[in-house]
Amino acid sequence: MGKINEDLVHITDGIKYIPGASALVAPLNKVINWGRAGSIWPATFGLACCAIEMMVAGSATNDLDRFGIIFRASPRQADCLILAGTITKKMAPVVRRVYDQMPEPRYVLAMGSCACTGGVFDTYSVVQGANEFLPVDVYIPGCPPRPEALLEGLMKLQEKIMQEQGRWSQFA
Amino acid sequence: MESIRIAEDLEKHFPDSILEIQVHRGQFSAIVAQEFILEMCQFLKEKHKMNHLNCLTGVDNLTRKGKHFERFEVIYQLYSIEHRVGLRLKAQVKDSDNPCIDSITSLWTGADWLEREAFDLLGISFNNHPNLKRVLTPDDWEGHPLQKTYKLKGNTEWSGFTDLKEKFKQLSQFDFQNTHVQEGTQAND
Amino acid sequence: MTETTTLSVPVTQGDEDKYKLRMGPQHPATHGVLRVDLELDGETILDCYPQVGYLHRGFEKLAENRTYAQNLVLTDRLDYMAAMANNVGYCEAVEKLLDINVSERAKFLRVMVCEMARLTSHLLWLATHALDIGAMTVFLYAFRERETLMELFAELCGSRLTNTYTRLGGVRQDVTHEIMMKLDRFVNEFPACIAEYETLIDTNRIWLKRTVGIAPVSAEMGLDLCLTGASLRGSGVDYDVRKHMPYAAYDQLDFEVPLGETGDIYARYRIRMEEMLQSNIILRQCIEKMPPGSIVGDDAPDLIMPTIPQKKVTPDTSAHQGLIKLIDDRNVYMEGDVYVATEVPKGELGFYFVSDSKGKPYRMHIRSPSFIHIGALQTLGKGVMVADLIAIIGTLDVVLGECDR
Amino acid sequence: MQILIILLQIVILLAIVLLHVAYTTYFERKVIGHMQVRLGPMTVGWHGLLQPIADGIKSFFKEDIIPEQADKPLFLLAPVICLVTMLASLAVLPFAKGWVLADINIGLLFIFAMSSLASYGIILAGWASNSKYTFLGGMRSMAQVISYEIPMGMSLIGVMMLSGSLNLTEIVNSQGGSLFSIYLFPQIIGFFVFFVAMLAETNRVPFDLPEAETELVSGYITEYSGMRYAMFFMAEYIGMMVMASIGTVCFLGGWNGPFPIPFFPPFWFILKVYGFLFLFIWIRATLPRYRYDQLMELGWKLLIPLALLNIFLTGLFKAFF
Repeated sequence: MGKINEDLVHITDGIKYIPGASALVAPLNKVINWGRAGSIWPATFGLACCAIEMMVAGSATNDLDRFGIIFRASPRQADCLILAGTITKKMAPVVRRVYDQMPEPRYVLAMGSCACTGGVFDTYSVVQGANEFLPVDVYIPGCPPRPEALLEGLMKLQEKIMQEQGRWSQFA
Repeated sequence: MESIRIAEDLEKHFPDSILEIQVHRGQFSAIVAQEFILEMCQFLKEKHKMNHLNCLTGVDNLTRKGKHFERFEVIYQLYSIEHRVGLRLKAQVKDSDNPCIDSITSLWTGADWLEREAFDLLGISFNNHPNLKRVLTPDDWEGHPLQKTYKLKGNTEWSGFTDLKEKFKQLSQFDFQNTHVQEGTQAND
Repeated sequence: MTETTTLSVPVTQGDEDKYKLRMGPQHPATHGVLRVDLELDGETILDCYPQVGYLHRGFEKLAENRTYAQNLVLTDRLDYMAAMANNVGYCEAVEKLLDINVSERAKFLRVMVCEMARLTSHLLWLATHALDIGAMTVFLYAFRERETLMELFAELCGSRLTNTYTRLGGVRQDVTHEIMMKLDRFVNEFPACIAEYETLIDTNRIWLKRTVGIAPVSAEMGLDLCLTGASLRGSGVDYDVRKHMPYAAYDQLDFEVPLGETGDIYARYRIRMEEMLQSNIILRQCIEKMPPGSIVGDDAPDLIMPTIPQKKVTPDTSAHQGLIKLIDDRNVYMEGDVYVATEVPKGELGFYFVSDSKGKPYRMHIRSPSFIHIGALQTLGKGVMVADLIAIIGTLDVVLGECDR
Repeated sequence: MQILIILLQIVILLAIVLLHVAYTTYFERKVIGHMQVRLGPMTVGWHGLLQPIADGIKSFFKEDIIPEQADKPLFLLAPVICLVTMLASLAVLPFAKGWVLADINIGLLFIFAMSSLASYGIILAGWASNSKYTFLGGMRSMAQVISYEIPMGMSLIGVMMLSGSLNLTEIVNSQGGSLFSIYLFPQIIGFFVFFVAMLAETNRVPFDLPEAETELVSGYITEYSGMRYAMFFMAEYIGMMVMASIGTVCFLGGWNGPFPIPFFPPFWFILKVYGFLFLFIWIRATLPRYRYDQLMELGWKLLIPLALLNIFLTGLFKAFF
């Protein structure tokens, strides 16, 4: 979160910038975003069926390590949370807790129909979409998505990271 | 020995408890009263070597009509690995408001969780069960989902989830918003 | 789950010297969302309470609100490591309930996909079990062969993981020549792959130290805990549903059921490895014996793939034209109940159906092996060390989708 | 002026070593990748060459979480202890003839002291995080370090007896008279004990119990995020390098090689160190993990008797030849 103060130049609704800072800030942004996009570490967190395809994506055929993506067991060291599978109401507080334990900047990928919308499980115990309690960055459709689709989703996340401005964590 | 012989033998030993012996698609089942269910299972296990408990579950007969059916019944599917025969016991639980039946955890430790599941989803209590708590739904869940009066989408929202939604609403103001985008470099979507 | 201890929690009298650890639901080794509450003395487990339900999706309730044909889709999401085996189990049960005939070719196709699913599931088990114990390379080697099978599934029915391949009365699509050729090549190569995994772990001293003699289960104990599948056969109980209550074409095939003696982790590991070889033998027989003919039975009621793809589908065109016919139309449902068990990779998967002569099941209960195996964890986990518990969870081969339903 | 030169030397050494550490992680990911029939980092830079840089930038700009219940001073101190002690032990390593910052005559003891101190960092990290997994990880680490310091020290006594010195340069020089100018063959038992103990000291597979991923999430570093995690990570890899260097110096003849390389004397040293690192990685890709009590058993019941036997045999050798 950048500091919002009076000096920001107002351009349109919701868009402001710090005058004169862009010459310094823009290259730094680029470097930071490049670093982040090049080393997305997801938390090892499988919920259901999609977790198997997530494992396949990490294994030899697709090899997420090519993109600098390695799974971290502890959410404290993770950058992104892949919601791979159905989120039930009993699980939802735990998922939120894992998300809360992750340090900024953190991203969320909803993988599969269940995490996006609840999928076929329109029942008493299933959360109808992860966006009910988490800010989701990328949605990956499919039941389950093929590993290639997960790769595509991660690349979309990389694109999204490359467009960020001023997300400098503790320095901002 | 075939299933029908075993069922007849069971009827011989517990004449009052066996209400009916049914056969459907070649599978034998005995509709029994709930009183001596533990003794019956023990009899089958020891005398007829029915040492494998395939399945234990409950059925809510609210909208199903039948001669001996009570509101709840508990199904015991037993199998003898040695003789390769199976038999199903369908125990009718009398009290429909507060259904309660004897636990068979003393015969099979594995029945523990199956009975907990029947308690959780159907609300059937088991006497002498070591740890009768909810197993699939959270502890403070309201209602028993597999009862016919329970709606598919649930009768009430679980309090834990409404709390979570409330928390999400409060915390979402701290989420990063990519608003510091300069005009030229704004996302082109 | 990285839980910071909340120090404000009051400690009950007498419990001060127990170290309480909540392992899961987010933990790398709990195979999904299993939570195990541990009470530790140092690293030795005094008490172990598995907690499930974090993936409870309300299958059985949902099934009561859908027709028999629609429910087929749900069974894929039960044991998602071997969806094909679940499909077969479900279809066998419903066919028994509704008295539907299956064509001979479909029976062999079912056995074929069942055994392929067993291989995928056992390979995944081997991968994760080895990873749990710390051997990370086996993971990637096992996934290599698994991918071959997954791509074969995709070629067969268009989906890798959630297949929905079987239909009431038959299967969805016939195999092509290419698929059979690829399968044949796989069957020929697979024993060498097994040998490769075995060079990595089978006689490794550390592997033996971690598995031999850990958490032994005697035959009586296994039956008492209602264990099934490889977990029971590891203790020497000869119980395989494929032999005891043959379904599909298993009575026409020649295979052996491997049995263990000691019932420890290593015995179960050996059994699953042998089972993979037996599955391979069954697959070879399927390829050789595959009978010609239709892939659906004569009175198959519903949801056959249209033979003419572009033709418009209306609810009342009959099944014989090869089009979709909704199951509500048929008034064949008798009142009654059946329990049909099948041997899935995890153990005995049973479906208990109650029909009240309507198009939807009145009650569907799934006897899932994983649920019962996790229940057994409470007994098996007592007195071992934390590292052993991880190995035990791995060796029981549980999958939470099936456990919680 | 003297101080300035030393400072400059320190800075150069640190820069080179940290760069090496960064690329050791890359080396590890690549080698393990190829052992596991995959490729390893490929897209960040040419063949993933910029991967460690990207990881570094990302870690540096991550949020730094200090858990509410943590013991704050110790939590902040622990990674520093780990890293600083590991860096300090670099000072006495002779990379080539005369290429050593501090040529003190208790070099070997100094390194032991430093690597023991580093374990305090791990224990403090486990304690201060106030989380159950980190605590278990810290406990395991403590037990492991105590049990394996002893065989490690004992395994090197043979080398000390043969060379008659604790100075690392002296040890390298005195190896000239042995077979192939290395102590590996006369000290083969010692080398075996040292190698196993070295794996345990650096918490690598099959002794990676303090951070066993499938058991304790990430062990003692579970609660660390961002740069503090990176510091532990660096400390672990520097530890690996230091241990590999000790192995090289004491058993493989240090910078001596079959023929001298002009202009770059540490060539053979670096080659041997990377050989050791490759062994570390190879073992990681191959072996499963020991259990906690089996690890203790191995340490006390096998390695210590072996090390004692080695001392005895070396003593006999010295007495009669």
